Amino acid sequence: MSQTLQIALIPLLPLACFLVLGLYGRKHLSSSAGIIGTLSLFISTLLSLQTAYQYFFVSGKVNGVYQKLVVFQYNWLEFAPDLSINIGLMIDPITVMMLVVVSFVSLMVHLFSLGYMKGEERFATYFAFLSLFTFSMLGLVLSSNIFQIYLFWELVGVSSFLLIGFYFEKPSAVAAAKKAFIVTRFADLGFLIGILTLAFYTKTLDFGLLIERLSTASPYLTDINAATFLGVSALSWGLILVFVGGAGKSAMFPLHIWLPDAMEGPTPVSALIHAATMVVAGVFLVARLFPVFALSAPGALQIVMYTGAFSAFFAAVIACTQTDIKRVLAYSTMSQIGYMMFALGVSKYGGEDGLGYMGSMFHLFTHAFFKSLLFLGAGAVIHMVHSNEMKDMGGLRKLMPITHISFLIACLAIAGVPPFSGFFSKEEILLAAFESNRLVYGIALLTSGLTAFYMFRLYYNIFWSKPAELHGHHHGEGTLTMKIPLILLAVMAVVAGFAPIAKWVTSDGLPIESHVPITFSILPVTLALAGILLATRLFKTQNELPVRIAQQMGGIYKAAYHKFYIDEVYLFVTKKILFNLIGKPAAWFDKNIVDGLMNLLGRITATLSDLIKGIQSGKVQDYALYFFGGIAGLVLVFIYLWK
Amino acid sequence: MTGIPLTHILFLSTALFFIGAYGLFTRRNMITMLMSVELMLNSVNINFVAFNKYLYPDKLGGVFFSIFIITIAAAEAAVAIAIIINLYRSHHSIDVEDASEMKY
Amino acid sequence: MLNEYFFVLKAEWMLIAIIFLLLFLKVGTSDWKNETLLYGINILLLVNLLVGFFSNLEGGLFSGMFHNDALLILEKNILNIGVYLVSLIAYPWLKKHEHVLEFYILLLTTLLGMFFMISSGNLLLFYLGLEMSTIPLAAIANFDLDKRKSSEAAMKMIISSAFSSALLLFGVSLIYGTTGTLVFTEITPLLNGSPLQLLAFILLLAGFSFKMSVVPFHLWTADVYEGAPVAVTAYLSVISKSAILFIFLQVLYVVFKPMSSEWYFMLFFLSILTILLGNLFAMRQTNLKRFLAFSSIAQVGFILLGLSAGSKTGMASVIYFLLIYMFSNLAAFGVIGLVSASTGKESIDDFKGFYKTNPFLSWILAIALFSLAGVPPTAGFFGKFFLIMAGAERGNYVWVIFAALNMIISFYYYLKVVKAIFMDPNDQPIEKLTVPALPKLAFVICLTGMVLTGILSWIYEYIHTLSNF
Amino acid sequence: MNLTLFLLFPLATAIAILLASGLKQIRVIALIGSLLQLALSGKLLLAYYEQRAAGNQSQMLFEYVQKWYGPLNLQYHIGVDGISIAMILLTAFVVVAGILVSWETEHLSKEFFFLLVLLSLGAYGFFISLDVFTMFFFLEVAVIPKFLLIGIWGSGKKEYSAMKLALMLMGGSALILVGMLGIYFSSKTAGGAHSFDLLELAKMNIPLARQMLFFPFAFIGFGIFTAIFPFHTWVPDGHASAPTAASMFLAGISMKLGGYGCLRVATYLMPDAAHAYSWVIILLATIAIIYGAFATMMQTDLKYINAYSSVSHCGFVLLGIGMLTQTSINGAVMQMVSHGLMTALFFAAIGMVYSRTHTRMVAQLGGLLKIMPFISTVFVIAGLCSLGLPGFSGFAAEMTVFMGSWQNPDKWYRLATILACASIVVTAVYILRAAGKSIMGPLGNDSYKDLTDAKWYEKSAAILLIFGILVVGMAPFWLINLIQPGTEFIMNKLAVVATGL
Amino acid sequence: MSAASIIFYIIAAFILGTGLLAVTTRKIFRASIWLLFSLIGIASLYFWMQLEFLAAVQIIVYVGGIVVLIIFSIFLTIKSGEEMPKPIFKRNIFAILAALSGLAYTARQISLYKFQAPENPAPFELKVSDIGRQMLSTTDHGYLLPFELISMLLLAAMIGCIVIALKQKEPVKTLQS
Repeated sequence: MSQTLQIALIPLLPLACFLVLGLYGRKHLSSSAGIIGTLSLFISTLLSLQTAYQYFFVSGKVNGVYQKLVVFQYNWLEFAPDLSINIGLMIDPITVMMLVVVSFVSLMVHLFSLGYMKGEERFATYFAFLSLFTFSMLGLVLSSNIFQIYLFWELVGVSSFLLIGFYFEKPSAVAAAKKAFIVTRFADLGFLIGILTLAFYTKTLDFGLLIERLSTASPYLTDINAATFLGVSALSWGLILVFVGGAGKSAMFPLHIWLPDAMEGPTPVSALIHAATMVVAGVFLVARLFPVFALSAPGALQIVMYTGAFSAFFAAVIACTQTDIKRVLAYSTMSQIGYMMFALGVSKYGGEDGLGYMGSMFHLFTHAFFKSLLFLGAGAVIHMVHSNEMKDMGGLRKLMPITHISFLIACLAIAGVPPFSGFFSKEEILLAAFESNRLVYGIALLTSGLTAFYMFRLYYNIFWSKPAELHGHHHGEGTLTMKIPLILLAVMAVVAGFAPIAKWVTSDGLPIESHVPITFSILPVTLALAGILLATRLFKTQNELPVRIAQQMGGIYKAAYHKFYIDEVYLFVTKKILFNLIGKPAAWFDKNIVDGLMNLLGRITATLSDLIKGIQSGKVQDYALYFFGGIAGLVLVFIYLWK
Repeated sequence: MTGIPLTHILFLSTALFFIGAYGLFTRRNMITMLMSVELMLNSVNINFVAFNKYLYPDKLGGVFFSIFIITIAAAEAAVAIAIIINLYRSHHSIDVEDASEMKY
Repeated sequence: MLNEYFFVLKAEWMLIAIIFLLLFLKVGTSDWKNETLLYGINILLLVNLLVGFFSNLEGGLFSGMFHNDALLILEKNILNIGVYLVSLIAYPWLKKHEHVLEFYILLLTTLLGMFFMISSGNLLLFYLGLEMSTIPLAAIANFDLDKRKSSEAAMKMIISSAFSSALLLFGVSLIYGTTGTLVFTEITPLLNGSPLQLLAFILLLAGFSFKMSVVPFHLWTADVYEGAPVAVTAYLSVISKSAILFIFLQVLYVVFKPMSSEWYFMLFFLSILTILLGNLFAMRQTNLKRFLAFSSIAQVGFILLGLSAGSKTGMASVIYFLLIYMFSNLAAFGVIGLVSASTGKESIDDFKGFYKTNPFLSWILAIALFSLAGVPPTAGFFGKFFLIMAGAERGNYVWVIFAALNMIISFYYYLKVVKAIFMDPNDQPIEKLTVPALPKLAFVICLTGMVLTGILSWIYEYIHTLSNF
Repeated sequence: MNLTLFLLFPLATAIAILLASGLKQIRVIALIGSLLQLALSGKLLLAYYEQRAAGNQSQMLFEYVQKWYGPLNLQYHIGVDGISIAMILLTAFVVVAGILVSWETEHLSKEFFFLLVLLSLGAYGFFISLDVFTMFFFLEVAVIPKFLLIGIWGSGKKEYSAMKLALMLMGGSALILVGMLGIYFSSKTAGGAHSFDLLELAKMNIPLARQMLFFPFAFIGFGIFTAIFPFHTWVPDGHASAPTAASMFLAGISMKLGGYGCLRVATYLMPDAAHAYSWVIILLATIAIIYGAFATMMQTDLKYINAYSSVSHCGFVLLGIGMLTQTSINGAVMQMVSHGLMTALFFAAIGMVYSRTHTRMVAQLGGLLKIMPFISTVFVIAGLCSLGLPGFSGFAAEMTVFMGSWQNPDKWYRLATILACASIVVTAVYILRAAGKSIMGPLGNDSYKDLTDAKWYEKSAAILLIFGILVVGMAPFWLINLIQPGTEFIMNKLAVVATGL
Repeated sequence: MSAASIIFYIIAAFILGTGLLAVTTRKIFRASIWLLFSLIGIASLYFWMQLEFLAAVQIIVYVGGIVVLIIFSIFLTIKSGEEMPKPIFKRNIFAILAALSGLAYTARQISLYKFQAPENPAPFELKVSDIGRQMLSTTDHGYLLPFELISMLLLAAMIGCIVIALKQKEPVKTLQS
């Protein structure tokens, strides 16, 4: 099998699966849809792994540097001779890593869904959508062209919309789907304009050329730096706008509001899209353009850094107060992505300086496993108790041991407790931050403590706290297909940290040695443990303490509980400003002024016609007088006035 | 007649013409309106004859024109009177103000 | 020599022959049924029409007082077609009429007058023709003898036209006084543009305008159209208008050529008034005949626009338009006449829901209205387009824009009627009417005319080659 | 390839419909006729490729000139380039779909199908014409069928809407008339005559002052047909009142006549003025885009939503033309094709919903996905295409417009582009609101439970249009390649003058 | 001032005076008589201009024909002795204005225009025989065609008058009762 075909098949298999299930699934394949989907993705996953193996060990390196390989390219839409969307397949280290992550997590989610979604009326449709998403996400990471990435970006968005709104009869699900789509669309506007800006100056949309032209001294770079708007160079503008797009998808503050709501979707979907894959697209995008950011526009990178850091902390605070377990996980996702973002932000380009970059990718990698594990675990719990609320849970550790253990592993991983995977990636990030920006480092440290706290708050509330009180019949822990993914992911959550990412995924393609000093690790680990201990004290058994503390915190707690009122601000802007101040006036203006003007013209004519009807009085002598008047008028005009 | 300039005859005819016009504008009786028209036509006749005689005596164009006008006036008057009589049957009046059903 | 008198005057001889034939029929005490009579007369008219196309001879007679050339022959043929169509659509009305023969005698006399008028080379013959085409017409406007409106219409027509011809004559007398001649070709070199001559010209123009229904000389039109029998209204609005325009073309383009800059602006002035007032009045009409009267006034405004070109294309476009206008207007009047003769209904409201009961007639009426509005593929589009195009030749875009914008208003009122026919609900629509053979023939001819005259360009091209300017 | 067939086929169909009797015969004839047209346009496309492959580089292919009105130098001059072929294909698609959608029209079916076919005749004629007069002729041919279709078979305040539409389009025609006469009398061929011939006119330069005078007439005139602000008000009312097929034709074909005319007649023949006035065009287009989008957001009737969104989307066409770069003009043409297919699909879906639920008010609908999954899916696809989802035609077209517009470095032009881009967010808002409420969510009315999904004819119509949308969306390169030679000629003309100014 | 001119002014005054009375008097019968006088005055003007033939035609056609016709129609339509209504005031004002301004303007233009009388005019003679010959000739300045035409017109007018003015037959009553 040629490499091109092999790589092309990775996204094409899910696509084919989508088409088959979408067109025929509902009627003919309603029972086998899950198997078809899972199988095709299984093949995809195998191909991804094979590709990864080939790339990292066989063909990817030239002179010790991992290359960007464009294995296939087709001129899909030519804007201008030098400006076209080339649909292509490009592989480089991050792509390969993402391929593995996406296909693997997706496979797990497919497997899990086989049990979780069993009996759903639109079972086949669900798998079709899952396949569509997987296809889009794989296409996104394989993009060789910035416009291609935008294209798949939108597709990812719409599949996310479809999946969030899967329970379309629930108004809240529809609203959440809409919100997710519109907010990310708004962010994509920035992305689009960013692309337009970059493309205008670099005369290309191709990633390879684009990065080359913007990261090395070239006339294009001079041009784009010379053009300024509001005192900021066009390059910075372009990159910031692209980052806005990334921030939208990756739920960075203040574009994060859709993510918690997106939890209305089926839980496996949240695991796939809103934890492991789609939400990291923003990180991926920044990483993709990292050379440009790092070498030519450090200012833009700073923005990435601060946005990431703030989001990480901000989300962690909110996560501590939420009671819906999926929402906790959602905010934790946001927080972790914030980590990845600021890791990129603190990084520099090349060699050891690119530690942040490597850490970010590493964290992306490990996070995918433990976060999807968390979500699937939460899914299993929800499946059991039919509720998302913590108050409905407790003491489940006996009832669902596998879920319990895997969940605990994931919690430890995300808290950064060695030797779980999260520890390793987080250490790299913290080190990079420490070396670059102490403020960010401080925030990161604090966040890491908070993370441990809220994760264990969640853990205890689900599995300990109070004795299980389930009413009536329950499913048990779920089918085998639900357990296998949990186990596999738990294994990954443990071992992923040992993957030699530093050898493979670096800012300039050259392997680096990651050597985090043991001494450096002490502080974060201690903080994490402290967080865990605090959570244990507060939540292991049911007591009054948390409520008291919450009351003492007063305003801050309330604000955090209400997500700092960001939603309300948005609501104000959209409802009050966009709808009432622009939409309604526009509609009114159209109906009354523009349309009114047209009607007015008609009415004027009619009135005029009414006014002059007296001329036709029906009296023949009047007619004669008018006749005479006509002659007089002609005489007056043409014998006197005209000359 | 040598002492009378052409313009004086023309003044006469013009005056007669506008007397006729005035009559047409103001007379509410259809028959009198018709009479006014006859006056106007006669004034035109005077014009033709006077021009013919004073300015272009070598040909008889004007005189012939006036003969034809007289004839046509007769035909016109006849038809008009027939119409008026018919109208009188249905309206029982020959006041033009009464025959203004159709308007606007 | 005699040959010449026969062939040059052929169209006129034909008419005279028919008139006298009818006269003899009238005098002889024949008790023929109206239907028989009407079929016979229509066959005669058809013969007359067909003969018009053969063995025509061009030339001048009576030392130029009367002349005939290819264009005039064409114009006479157009009028013949029109009269034939009018006669066909008059069938439902005449079938019940007592004075069929008299009607035709008078009608054909007016046609004869028109023939002489358009062939005249002399103001005297022109005036005679004009009166001959007016006075009997006033009489037949009164042919709905027991209808109040009919006699009112006839009265208004005869008094207005007497007044107008008095003014026209005064103008003619002044022209005679200042040039010393009545012959068209002799007048032209003697025009000197003095105020008196201008006055004379304006009076002449007013006389023409009266017959063409140009604002503000149009006021009689609507009342007469409304009151007169439908067939007469059709005749008035199409045939007599066309005839006067044919001669107006000659008079303007040939006789008053030296004054072209003056008359151009007069036409501008009058045309704008005519289009505007015609449209504004047409908008508010409820009676279909009256509505068509005002719409035809507006059409005249457009004709003036084409006329103003003062060129070969101007002349051709006017004649071409009149041909199309004839088909369209006669089709419309045909339907209205049929309905009016059977039910007495003439108002637009009565036509609501007409389509449900009479689809064929509805389509004829609708297509006629579309043609009048100038919508393709009907010929009216071409007619109007060429008029505006001819008008644009002189570069007076104010006029063109004005005319173009006014087409919107005209569109409105034509569509209003279409709307009534097709869309408005009505509990008591006009019942289903049977269309007699003769009107049906007229409709088919009109329909063919409305569709083909536009698409077949050779008709226009033929007119264009004949336009002797 | 004889292009006159594009007139003869519909004509023959129309006549056959007149001769037929009974709904069954009529609709079968109409369908066969429209399918033949579709086949013919497919054949045209192939013939075009054949010619181009054979190295035929001339601007127009399959030209045929027949003197029509000789003395006035009017010709029946037909020919096509890629742009026209794209439009013809669009027309053929929409016509077939429109006829399928109206399959069960029982009220005056003969007239209905006759008028539909007549409308398509006008559109075909317009797109194959290379003579401004002939174009104008066909443009107007299509007006009356619209009026009657809306007025007779429409719903709501149909008479008012029909009248408004007819009058405003007539207003457009009136302006075009002035513009084209201005062009005609400014032209002078080698023989000294004036000309309406598009290609002849393109060879000569109309004096600048003349261009400045007549460009607005021609452009706004055609612009009214494609809903240029502020002359767009016929669109919402007209579309909302029209029967489904008429809405499809109106938005899918008829509005394209305007865009095509703006490009072919106004911009191509008067390039200087196009440059000089481009800021006005862009201003109006931007207003239409943004304002149309916001006005859409406030609508509650599905048809109004789509109609206003058409205003917004057709704004892209005008924006693309106004930007005067090759890419943007390509984009404008693509947008025409895309919008034509998409909006036809949207109206078809709305029509299907309406014929079942008898309401188009978003608030009264809901949860239709459960009851009529096919129709709902069609609805969602149309919506997604409308909001520019990749894979559907809207994306490729809009992106091309944006990319082309951005090539213009002036900062006001940039601002216009940004605003236009921003409209896609608003589009997302209103599309999702409409879909979210009517298709998703709880069932709007219990009586909806018994409703049935699409019938075969509705399905085929929808699938046909979706096929078109997908072909353009998935493989925009073929469309670009098709129209590129045509737009290049236009660009050359524009470029020459731009440097000459 | 020669006697001829004095006669002219007398005739002119007579014509205008009777004409004015014809259009203003409120008694319709009197109006017709005044018209008759005015027409006779015009005939005498023709006499004065030595156009005897024309004067004769004027008398015969107008006095003998038209005025008689008018008087007959007055008898048919008006109860004799009845006064006619006054002209409508507003219209009267406009009519006077129109007539006066028209008169003033036309008269002024006539007086301004320099009519060129021929240098040595040919003697203007109007012999009845000439008129007859010209009336029936087809050559230059022959009036055969208009002559024949006007006969057609008169014929048509006659027929029209008969149809219109003839009292209509009562609708035929069926003998069913």
